[in-house]
This record gives sequence, structure tokens and C-alpha cells, in this order.
Amino acid sequence: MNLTRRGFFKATALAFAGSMAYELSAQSQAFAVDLHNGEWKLVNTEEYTNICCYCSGGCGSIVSVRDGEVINVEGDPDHPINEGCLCPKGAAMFQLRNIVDPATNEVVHNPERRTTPMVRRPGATEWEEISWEEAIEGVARRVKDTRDATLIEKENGITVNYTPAIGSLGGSQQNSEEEYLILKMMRSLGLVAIDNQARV
Amino acid sequence: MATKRFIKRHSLQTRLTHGTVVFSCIWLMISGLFIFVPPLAAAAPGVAQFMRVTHRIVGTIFILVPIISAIAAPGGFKAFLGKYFTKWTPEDFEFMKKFVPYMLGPKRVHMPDQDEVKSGQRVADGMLILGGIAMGVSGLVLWLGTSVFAASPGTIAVMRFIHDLFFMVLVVFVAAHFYLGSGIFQPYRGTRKLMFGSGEVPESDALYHWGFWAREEIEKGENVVEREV
Amino acid sequence: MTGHYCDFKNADVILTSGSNNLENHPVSSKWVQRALDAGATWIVVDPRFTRTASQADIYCPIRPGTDIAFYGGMINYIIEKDLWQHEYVEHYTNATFIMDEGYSFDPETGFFSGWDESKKAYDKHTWHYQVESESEWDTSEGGSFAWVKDPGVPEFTPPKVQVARKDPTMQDPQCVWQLMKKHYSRYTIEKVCETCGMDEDTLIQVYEAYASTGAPEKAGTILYALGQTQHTYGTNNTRIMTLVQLLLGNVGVAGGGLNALRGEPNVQGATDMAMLVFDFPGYLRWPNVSESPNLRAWCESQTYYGGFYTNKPKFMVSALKEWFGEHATVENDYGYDWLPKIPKNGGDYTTMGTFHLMDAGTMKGYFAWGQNPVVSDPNSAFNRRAMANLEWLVVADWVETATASFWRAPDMKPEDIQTEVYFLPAALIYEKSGTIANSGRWLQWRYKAVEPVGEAKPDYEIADMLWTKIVELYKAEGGPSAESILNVKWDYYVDGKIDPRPVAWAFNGYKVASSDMKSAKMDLLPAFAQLKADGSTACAIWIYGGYYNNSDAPLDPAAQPVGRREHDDPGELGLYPKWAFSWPANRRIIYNRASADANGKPWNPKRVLVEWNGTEWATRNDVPDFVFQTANADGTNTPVAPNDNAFFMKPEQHANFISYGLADAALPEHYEPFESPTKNTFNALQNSPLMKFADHPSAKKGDFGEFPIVATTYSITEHWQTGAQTRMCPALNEIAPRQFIEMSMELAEEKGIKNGDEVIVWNNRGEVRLNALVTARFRPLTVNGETIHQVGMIHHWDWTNMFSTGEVVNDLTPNVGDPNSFIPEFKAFLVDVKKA
Amino acid sequence: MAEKAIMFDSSRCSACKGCQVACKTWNLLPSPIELNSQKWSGTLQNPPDLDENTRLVISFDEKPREKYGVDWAFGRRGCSHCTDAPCVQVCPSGCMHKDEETGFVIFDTDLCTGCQYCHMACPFDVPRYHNVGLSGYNITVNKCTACIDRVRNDRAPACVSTCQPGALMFGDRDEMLKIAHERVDLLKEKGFEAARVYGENEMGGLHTLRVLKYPIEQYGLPENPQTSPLLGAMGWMKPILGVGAVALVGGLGISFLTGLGYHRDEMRYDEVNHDIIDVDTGETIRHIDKEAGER
Repeated sequence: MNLTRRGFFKATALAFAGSMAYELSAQSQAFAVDLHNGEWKLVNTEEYTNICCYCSGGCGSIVSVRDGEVINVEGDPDHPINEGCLCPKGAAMFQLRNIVDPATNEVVHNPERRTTPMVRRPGATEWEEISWEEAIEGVARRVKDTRDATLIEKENGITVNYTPAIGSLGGSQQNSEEEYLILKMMRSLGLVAIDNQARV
Repeated sequence: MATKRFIKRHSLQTRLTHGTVVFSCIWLMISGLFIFVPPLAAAAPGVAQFMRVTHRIVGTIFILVPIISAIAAPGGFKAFLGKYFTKWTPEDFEFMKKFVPYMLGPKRVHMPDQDEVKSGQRVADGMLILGGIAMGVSGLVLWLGTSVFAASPGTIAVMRFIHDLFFMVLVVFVAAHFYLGSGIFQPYRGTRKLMFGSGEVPESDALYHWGFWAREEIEKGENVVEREV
Repeated sequence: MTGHYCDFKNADVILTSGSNNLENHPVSSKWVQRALDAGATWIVVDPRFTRTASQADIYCPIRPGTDIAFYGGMINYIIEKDLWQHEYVEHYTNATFIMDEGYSFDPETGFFSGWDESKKAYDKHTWHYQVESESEWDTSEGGSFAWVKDPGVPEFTPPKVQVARKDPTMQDPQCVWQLMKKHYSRYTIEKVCETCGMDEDTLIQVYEAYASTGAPEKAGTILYALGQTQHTYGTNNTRIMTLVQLLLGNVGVAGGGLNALRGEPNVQGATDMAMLVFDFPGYLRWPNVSESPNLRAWCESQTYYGGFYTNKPKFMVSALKEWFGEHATVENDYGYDWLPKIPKNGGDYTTMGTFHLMDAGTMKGYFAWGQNPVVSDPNSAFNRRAMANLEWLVVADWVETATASFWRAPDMKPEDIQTEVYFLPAALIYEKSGTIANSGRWLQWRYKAVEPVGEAKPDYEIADMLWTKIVELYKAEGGPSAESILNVKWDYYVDGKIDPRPVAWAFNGYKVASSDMKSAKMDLLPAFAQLKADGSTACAIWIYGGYYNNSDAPLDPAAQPVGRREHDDPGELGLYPKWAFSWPANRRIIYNRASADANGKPWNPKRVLVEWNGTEWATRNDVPDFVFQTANADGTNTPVAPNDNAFFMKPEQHANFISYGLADAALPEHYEPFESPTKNTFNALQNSPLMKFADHPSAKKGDFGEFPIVATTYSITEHWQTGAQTRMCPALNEIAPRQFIEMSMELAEEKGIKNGDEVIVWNNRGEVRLNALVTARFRPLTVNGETIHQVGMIHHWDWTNMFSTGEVVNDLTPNVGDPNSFIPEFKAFLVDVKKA
Repeated sequence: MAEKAIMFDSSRCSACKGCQVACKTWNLLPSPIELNSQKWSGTLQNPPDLDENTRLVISFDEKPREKYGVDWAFGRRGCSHCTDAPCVQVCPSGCMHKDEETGFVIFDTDLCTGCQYCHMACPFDVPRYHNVGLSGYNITVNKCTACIDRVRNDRAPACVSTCQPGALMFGDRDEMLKIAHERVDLLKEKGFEAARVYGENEMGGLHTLRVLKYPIEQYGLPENPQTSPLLGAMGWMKPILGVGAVALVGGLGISFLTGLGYHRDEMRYDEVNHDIIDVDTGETIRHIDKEAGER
């Protein structure tokens, strides 16, 4: 490989990315980010390349990980499109997961993020946290009941197999594989109303 | 056994006020020194931080106590001002003229009679008071101007200059004041007790230091106490 | 995008219009600056003076929604001043083609020929060419189309090959060139300025600068985004830019093209993957009741008589084979009938329509996958109320979006809303792996770096859990057309766990007989050329063919074309052919045949994409996007000498000026926005005759008398879309803490508004409170003799989020749209403003 | 390592503020998180200025053009890394210091005493402080360090690394200066008359060079940056204090010595006869002649 890293990167091995990505086990969530201990912030980190989640520029990023936690996210200097640069949104990708609490100056998981399945029951004023099993069972039941009640199998002699009663929106944030799986699931259920962010 | 006469010179409130100011002033000087003299702070950064915090607390005491004291005893404060802002007598001028020779030869040089506050005292204490006010005001601006409100960098620089300058002025006058007031200077032995003691001055010392005032007080008699010694 | 981001550096003139590319596609700044360093000229046309405009050589203001007038004037100017690229137009476009005798456009009525008032639609038979001759496909053994007769290929009657009548002199009054020339002769400088609002000097300066790229060696690129598309005639906005680019010979060359800067990280992927009502993965058409009720009809209606799309049956059969696996056989039409067919009113199922369906009670369940329509869609207040009719809603996202919490919007009463809402926490981009497609069609791999926080899961896992549960329910309970579900192939597992890599194999395509997903032994196809219509190959999306084709290491994306990280740059054009993979077939600049003249000699020797050396296409810096050689039976190749078929995705293999492809116009024609401050002076119709959803009661059209200010909406560089994703980042809230409305000093003075004041903006659909940002970057424009004020609002806020909240600006935008793309008209509408 | 510089070319800056964010994320500087507590400037310049956790702010200034648009000047507010850095000169604790290798002005939080003298000294109004409050406890300075940790590990500062349009560059100062002058020449050719390099000689030469596209006023930069002359007083004040203190102690010492062995007879005052009497001998030392006006 003709890797021209312009001398920017010293320590860590990008070659990890290919194989390591699938072998990560859940590790300690402890944060070991301390700028004042005099140690190089990225010491002993593994690097994984990623692609930005904002506009469609496809800018490359490098996620530095230590002990199973993200230490830093910044532009991939080898990436031919962005050459290591990131716009303000891209430069803030670290904060999607971790932020610095101004009260304590400690790095914590972003508190705005929701990481537990929830349901809001009809007429309720609040969410209620549930397990994945409950969530999946609840949704699957709803989907089946609605589909079974509304599926049009034939129209004017043509096999149409569609339901007008369920819609599925979105997919521009997902990876292509996820988009395909969502599409495949939804179309197989007979959905016509499939759309994504292409218009907004 | 004999009885001696003493003249009451400083009330308890005055003595307490003075004492507080003395201690806060000393503390302010020491803690300020940690900023003023870099190697001190560099040698002990943790101590420097502690000093900075105490500088503010003690600074508050330094400013507030005299003000409270003045408010608590408006009459005394008025009298106090009267003693300092008074017409200079020929003896006052003579005192000032003879001061340095006297300091270097108290056995040879004899000073003229003085009122309750010597002219030299008026100058020295005046400088202390002026310095105190300058330090208080500039210190407050430096403090609040960087925390409560945002003073312009120009203002801050001026205030800092004032704070530094009057620190130097105070060093000189505090040292002199201490030299005399604590009685290290031999003819002033015993004056320590005026502020850090009973507040009373023995008749003999009073006659030496403040002749006019001592005789006036003895003639009036109301501030004179007799005590067995 | 026909090109890609790095290619901007090759341009001689860059025209940004309908985009704020520095702010919303910041990486473009790198490549635009490189072009400027090399001496390029940059033009920005925008209603307001943006940060992008601040860097440009020429800035030209424009009234929102008048781009067709602007570009129509440019076409007229180019033709009048003879600045078009003659050889390019004559050889590679349909300018010489002769249109049906009945084709016409009448400015007196505003209609093209074929309008059917009763059907409210065009009968488009006059929008086709006159046919000179017809012939059949050669399906005999050894013929080009012998595969049609192969066993396993679904039966269908191949289309007739049509050869159009042409006039190489382009003098025939019914030839495309003459019709187009006549059509745009009405777009004079004066008229354009009256409609668009800029002054004539500026407009001429822009036209002159951009038309300079008509010189054969010059390249001009147009960067556009939602500013062009979000109109009731948005598709025609993009078409007219294509027309300009074709006239100037700018399509297919390095530094040229028509570059849609797409706004979402994988919206290209979502579009490729056909997450759209009418589409099938790979830009095929989803089966629908009118054209394609069965597979035979699909093949007959979709297969082109010429060009590359003669291959469509191969793509479709391979996709069905992937969809249904072993259940797909030629006998059962490869499972075609199990797929849903789009009904006649398919447009009603696009996003805006789905809210109408909720309002009507038809739609009962709804999924939002990382999308936040309650904030991002027009007439949001109506949408929120419509959603209250849903029985259930599922939102998969990182945060509690406004869509997830529509029931507790400030104007909603949760107690009265019976919708059951599920929130499923999703993994972040670096908490999972997979493919992402950028605007330049580059497919790149994302590597998982960490485990998701808490119980969050990748969307692929969520989809798998849900599908598995649904299949379980149908197995246990049955249900209508249960076989549509039970016959679906869903085996994307590695070591028993759902995994994106098997899906990537499916994207790339593989030989069915010699592959086994379960054991990860795959016979991946080198490219989509190997796809077959006989059921022997499976491929979920033909355009991704070749992107993940290394059968030696199917589990290692780094060993695949998608994972390449090399910097080779043949021709020094920034093509980077060995970095990742660009669909189709790793082409970086599509239509690249047009980068060389009729003899295959590049227009510009410094910007060589492909070159014919007299015997073969020896220089191929980019992968040729045309037939450059044919394979012989003995495994050798025969070079194909240069011909005029530069656009082989079209049946006639020529680029189209006049086209039958769109529903509402054969040539882009100016119409006014749904809500406009003035009268259309170009033709008798005020609005596009096919404007969608204008009659729905929720649209509540406002008129100029009541709402005298033109409004537009947009993004700023510091936030993104509905803000759910950026307002969760404290650093971004800090650099852009407040929602604002930008207005001119003149308007602010008229309304007594000072910078920073809270103002109320309202129209028939809603009312929002924002802070005013008063600036000379906005100026009133003179339109048809009247002073028109404009305001602009950013739309990144709503009532949710623990760090920063605001109001939903899309409460104001009209839920009307384009008849082709069904995109809403966010960019031009009417409001009034007052101090709060 | 040769002397380094960050070069900011305002004519290439698109004011996206990516640099501001990169600075925050790399240096783990927090942003306000309390609901809607962020300060808003009323313009695109946010936060309005540098603050305790903000080392870098892109400034915005617009001057209406005659026809359409504005002269929109994007500036870069942050440490200039002066060669003659007054903050270093006034820092009492050695906290603020120069990185000898690169010329950048950096600080050691552990040494900061919170005196805030560096802010008073800075002609660019740059240093800001944590924990500024009435207590004054643990005030520590914050300002741009040119990401010295990155520089020492062969990376450009975070702001430079992230800059998409290439408005920020990093390298040897000589090289940066050369590029800056080339850019100015180009801008002048394009008709930007006021274009200039800022930082070549100011304060002995800055290590953040700037290419200004529009007149300097639009960038809020001082034409001729100078530290307050009052701060120069520090130079002479301390020696004077030192000398004065020694002289004073010496003088008082001599005074003390001359006073050693001083003795004074005890006196009393006879208020009836107005005589001052030696207590031990009973002799009248002096008579106060009240009639003569003596007191």
C-alpha cells in the first residue's frame, strides 16, 4: 500500500482497523483522558477509520480508541477528499458519544443520547424504559396486526400485495447495508410508503 | 510602693481596629509578596494559590474594619480627623526639621513639645492611611474588575501600577512605623503598650513625647488614672 | 454528482447556485480554493450574501424560486452570442434530432403540447422524436442479445430499436436545437432581471464569465443543492442546469459536470438503495400496477432498445434472486408477484403524502429511521397533528427527536394522543461497520471502533431482530400473503450474528451455484458486466458491482476495492482510482466519453480522462463510461473506434435537451413558486400545472397582499438539518447558539426591528418566534418594478434537547411539491414579520 | 526544530469555525451545557469572545458594499504568540513561558498563581481564566498553546489540521511568512488594496501570522500593538524597592545603634504650679509659663 501519511502519525497502527474491528469486546467504560498528566493524549490508542456523518462529502476520519473508549476523533490525513480536515460538525463527532462536563471537567458519555429502548403508551405523558425483547415484540405485533388488517392482495386482477397503512421513512443516516435490510424488510411487508431524506 | 499617673490615650476600639489592620496589613504584604516576587511563587505554587485566596479575605478585613470602626464611633472618627488635619505649630516644623538628626542621635538631639499627634506622626500615619486607601481601592478594582465586572485592560493596568507603587510606599512607612511604634528605637521604649496593651501612657513618657497634650490632659484630669506600681 | 469533490479543482469557472457550498458542504471549500489557486473564476448566485459568496469573484443576488428564468436567460445569451460548444452539441446531444410534428410550447397558455385538462396531465407522445427506421434486437445465437433466449431468462418481447430522424445542419424548425432556441429566445436579459431582481450589469457579468467555458478546452462546473431542488419545479431547475452544461460542453469533462451536493452522509446510498416509493435498488423502477404488474411487463416497459439499459432484465432478475434466494425461480417469475406493486396514486405515499394519509386515518403505523420529519418536513404543525392519528410509531435514533416526542410538543396534549410510540436506541457511526456512499458516488467502508454505549444497537441489528420476530409470528400464526414474507432470503449472518459483510457480498453480486453465505465461501463477481438474467447470479444492487469482489477475503473489507487506500492519481486530476470504489464500475467522472472530441482526442490535453490513439483507447485515466472495446469469444478484446454514443445510459445514447422524462415539462419553463410576490411574465400559467398537493386543505396558500415578504429557509455550517444531531454537541451549540431570521436593514427599519430583537414570523400555516439578525447581506430586490423584501430562516431547532431549544421553522413552509420528485417547496414562500 | 508559526489567511477563511470546535475537542475544553445558557453575540461570531474555555474565536465584521453584499472580514481571535511576549515578561511565577524550540507562548497550569497579570500585559486582550470568582481560589490561565503537545508529536495544531479551505497553515515561520507575502501580492493583484501581512514585526514578530484581506480595522487588531507603559514600571519598581528596603533597614539600624544606652529620667507634671519635676530628684526641670502663653 502506498500510504503517504505525511509524517503526521507516529505511534499507532492503522492496519489494526481491518481485523480488529470485529474482535472488540465490550471493555471498561472508564475514561482515561487526562491532558494534564503530561502523557501524549493518543498514547496506546488503536485507530479506526470512519466516514463523517454529516454532509455527503464523505470525509475520512480517524477514531482513536483506548481501553474500549473513544479518546479522539479527527480527520484522516490520508483521505484524498478532506486530507485530514473536518468542518465544525465533523470536528465535533467525538461529542456524539463523549462530552466534557463543564462542572467537573471530566469526560462523560453524552447525556442527551438515549441508550435504552423506551415506549410511550397511549395517552401517557412520559416514556417508560423497556427491554429490547419487549420493544421488538411490541413493534412486531403492531406491524403484523396492521399489515394483516390492511394488506391488499389483489387489485383489478393484479397481484399487488401492498398495505397503505404503514410507512417507513429514513435511511440516509444508516450504512448502505442497513438501508438494504430496512428496505427489504419494509417492502417484503408490502409497504409502498417508503421514503428517505433525499428530499429534505 | 508608689502610685503613678497614666493618661488614657487609645480606646479599646481604637486598639482593636489598629491591631486588626496591623495583622491584616502584614498578611497582605506577605501574601502579596508571592505575586510581587516571582521566585517565591514559583518555589511554592500551592502556597501561592493559598496566599492569593487569603489576600482577598484579609484584604476585605483590611478595608472593612476601619470603615466599620469609623461608623461605630462617628465622634471618635471626627476627633481623629481633627487631630490629623490641624494647623501646624512652629514646634511641628521644628520637629520635622530635627527628625533625622534625632533619629541618628537621640541622646544629643532634643525634640520640641508636641500635641496629641506629632507632626512627624501626622506625615507618617497620613502616608499609611493614604497608602491603605490606595491599596484598598486599587485592590478592589483588580479583584472585582476581573470577576464581578469586566474592567478595561487599561484600568486594570493603572490599578495594578497603583497597587505596586503603594506597596513600596507602605513598605517604607510601615517599617518606620514599626521601628518606632514597637519601641525598637530606644527613646520610644514602651510605646508598644499604647496600641498593644492598656492603651495608657505613663505620665513621664507622655510629657516626653507629647508635651502639650500631656500637660493639657493632666490639667483636665479626666483621662488621668493613678495606679500603684 | 457526475463528478466528485476532488474534481472541482479542475474547473475553470465554478458556478454555485442554489447551494451554499462552503457552509453546508465545507469540504468543497478545499477543492474550490484549489481551483481558484489555479486561476479559476468563482460565481455565486444566491438570494443572500453567504459566507460562500464572501469568497467568490462574482456575487449575483436572485429572488428565491427564479432559477429557470436565470438559466433560461443564460441559454438565450449563449446561443445568441454563439458561445456554445459546437462539436459537442452536434455530436453528443440530441440537438440534431427531429421532434414529433405535434411537439410545441405555447407561452399564451403556458402548456406544452399534449395537455389533457380532464386528466390534469400531459399525454407525452408528441415529446418523442420522429422515427426514421425501426429494427429488432439480434437474439440469434452469437448475436448481441442472444442472452434473451437463454434458459432461465424470463420471457419478454424485446423493444424495437428506433432510429430517430435527424438534421445534422440543425436547421429543421422541428429539430431539437431550433425548438430549444425558440423556447428560450423569450428569456431576454431585461425580462430575466425583472423577474429575478438583479441588475443587468451583474447578470451579464455572470453570463459572460460562465459562458466562457463554452470554449472546448474550458471546463465549468455547477454546484447546486436543495436551493435548486426544493421547488414545485425543482426537477426542472436541475434539468435546465444540465442544458446549460451540455450547451457549453461541460458534461463528462474533468472540472465540469452537474454536481448535486447532497446533504446527508448516505443519502446517496439511500437513493441507490431505493428508499423511495417508485424506485428499485440501482435506479431501476419498483413494480407498479400500470407499467409493470408482472415481470414480463417490467422487462418490456423498462428495458431500453439501445445503450446500457438494454441489460435491465439481468439486473432485475439478479436482484430478485438475492431477494428471494432459492425461492426465486423462473417458473414463479423469480418471486416478482410477492413484491408489493405501487398503486396508481403512488405519489401519495411520498413523505408529504404520508402525512395526508395519517390525517385521513389511512396510515396507522410509521417508522422513522434516523429521520426527524416532524421538524424537517414542511407544514410541521399539520404533520404533528396528523401523526396523532397513528396507532403506533417507531423511532430509531440517537436522541429523543421531535418525531419521537411529537406527542409532547408544546401545542399537543399527550393525554389525548393514543399513539403508542417506541424508541429504539441506535448505535453511532463509529459503533458499527458498513458501506457509505458519498455525493461523488464513492463507496467507502466505516470500521467499528467501539461498542455502542448502553443498550444502543446498530440499525442492522435492530432490523434483524424485528424481521426475525415478524417471521416468527407469521410462521406461528400465518397471515395474508405470508409467503411474501416467509420466502424472503435473510441470511446475512457471520458466526450466527447479523453482519454487514454478507450484505456487502449481496451488493457486489455473486454466482449463486458456487457461493455459500453461511460458510462465507463466496464466488463474488468481478463486475456487474457478469450479471445474468437467468437466475445464475444474485446481486442486490447492480451499480455496486465490483465494489467488494475479492473472493479470497470476503470477511475483510480492507482487502476489498471498497477498502482501498492508495493515492495513485493518473493524469493528476484527483481521480484517485485506487481509493475506495466509485460506482458504477469505479468511474470517477461519468459520461467521460464526452471529455474527448468526435475523434477521441481530449478537448484539453491537460485534462485527459480517456484518449483514442488511432488504434485503441490507450489512455484511460478514468474507467471509460462507454463501449471502448468488445470482448471476443477467444478472450481477446477488439477496440471500438470513437463514435458519438457518449451518453450510453440513454436509449438513443445522446444527451437530451428536449426530453419526455419529466411529467411537467419537455423543456424547463419558468413558473412562479406556490406562494409568489409577483406574476409570472414568461407564460400564462402562474404555477407549474402539475404542482403537487397544492389543493390539499392543509397547504393554506397565502397571498402577497396579506404576506408581503418572500421567505426562504436554509442551514448554517454550524448545525445540521433538524439539529437533533448537532444540538447534542455542546461545542456546536456554543458556536451557533440561537435560531435567527436574517433580514435587510431596510426591512428592519420599516418594521422597527433592531438586531437581536425577538420577532414573530407568521403566515396561514403557523407562527414562530426568532431573533432578528439584521444585515446588509440581505437586500431588497426590485421585481417587476416593485420592491420585494426577503427574509431567511435557519431551521435547526425544535422543542427537544437538553442543551438548546427553539421553534420549528417548518411550521411555516408549504407542504406542496414537485410532480417528479415530490420534493417540498422549502425555498420560496410568503410570510409577514413583526417585532415581538 | 525551527521557529514555527501558524499562518491565517483571512481571504481563504470561510468562517466555518471548524477550528474553534477542533480546538475544543482536542484540548477537551467544555462548552456550556445548561439549557440555552450559551451566550449569543447577535451575529455569527460565537461565542462572542474568548472565554475561560475558549481559546479561539473567528471574528466577523461586515461593511456594506455599494452594490450587493458586504466586505466580510473573518478574523482569528486568539493568542498571537509574540516574540517579545509581555505576558511572559510579567508572569510572576514562570507559568507563562516561551517554548524555546518553536517560539510559541505556552503555560504550565500548575505554576499559575492566578494573578491575571498576563491579561493586563497582552496587547491583544487574549488570556482568559478559569475559576474567576470572588474567592479567587484556583484561578488558572487559559489561552492558545498552539497545541504544543501535537506539535511535539509531529502534528499540526488541531485548528490547522481541521481547516478545510486551507486558511490555516502551519510550518516554519520563514516559510509561512513567504507564503503570506505571496498571498498578499495575489490579493493586491485582485484589487484588495488594503491586503497586508500582520505579525511579521509586531511585538518582535508574531508566531501566528495573518494575511488580512480588508483594512485592519475590520479585524479588530491594533495597528501598532504595545503593552501598557505602566507595565514597564515593573522594571524599575522592584530594584528601587530592593535598594530602598536595604537603605531603610540600614538607616534604621544606624538609628538603633545610636539609640542604644539611651536613658531618660522619669518626669511628672505639677499641674498646680505648672512645673515639670524630676521624680527621682524632686527638682523642677522646667516651668511652664502660662502667662507667657506657654502650654
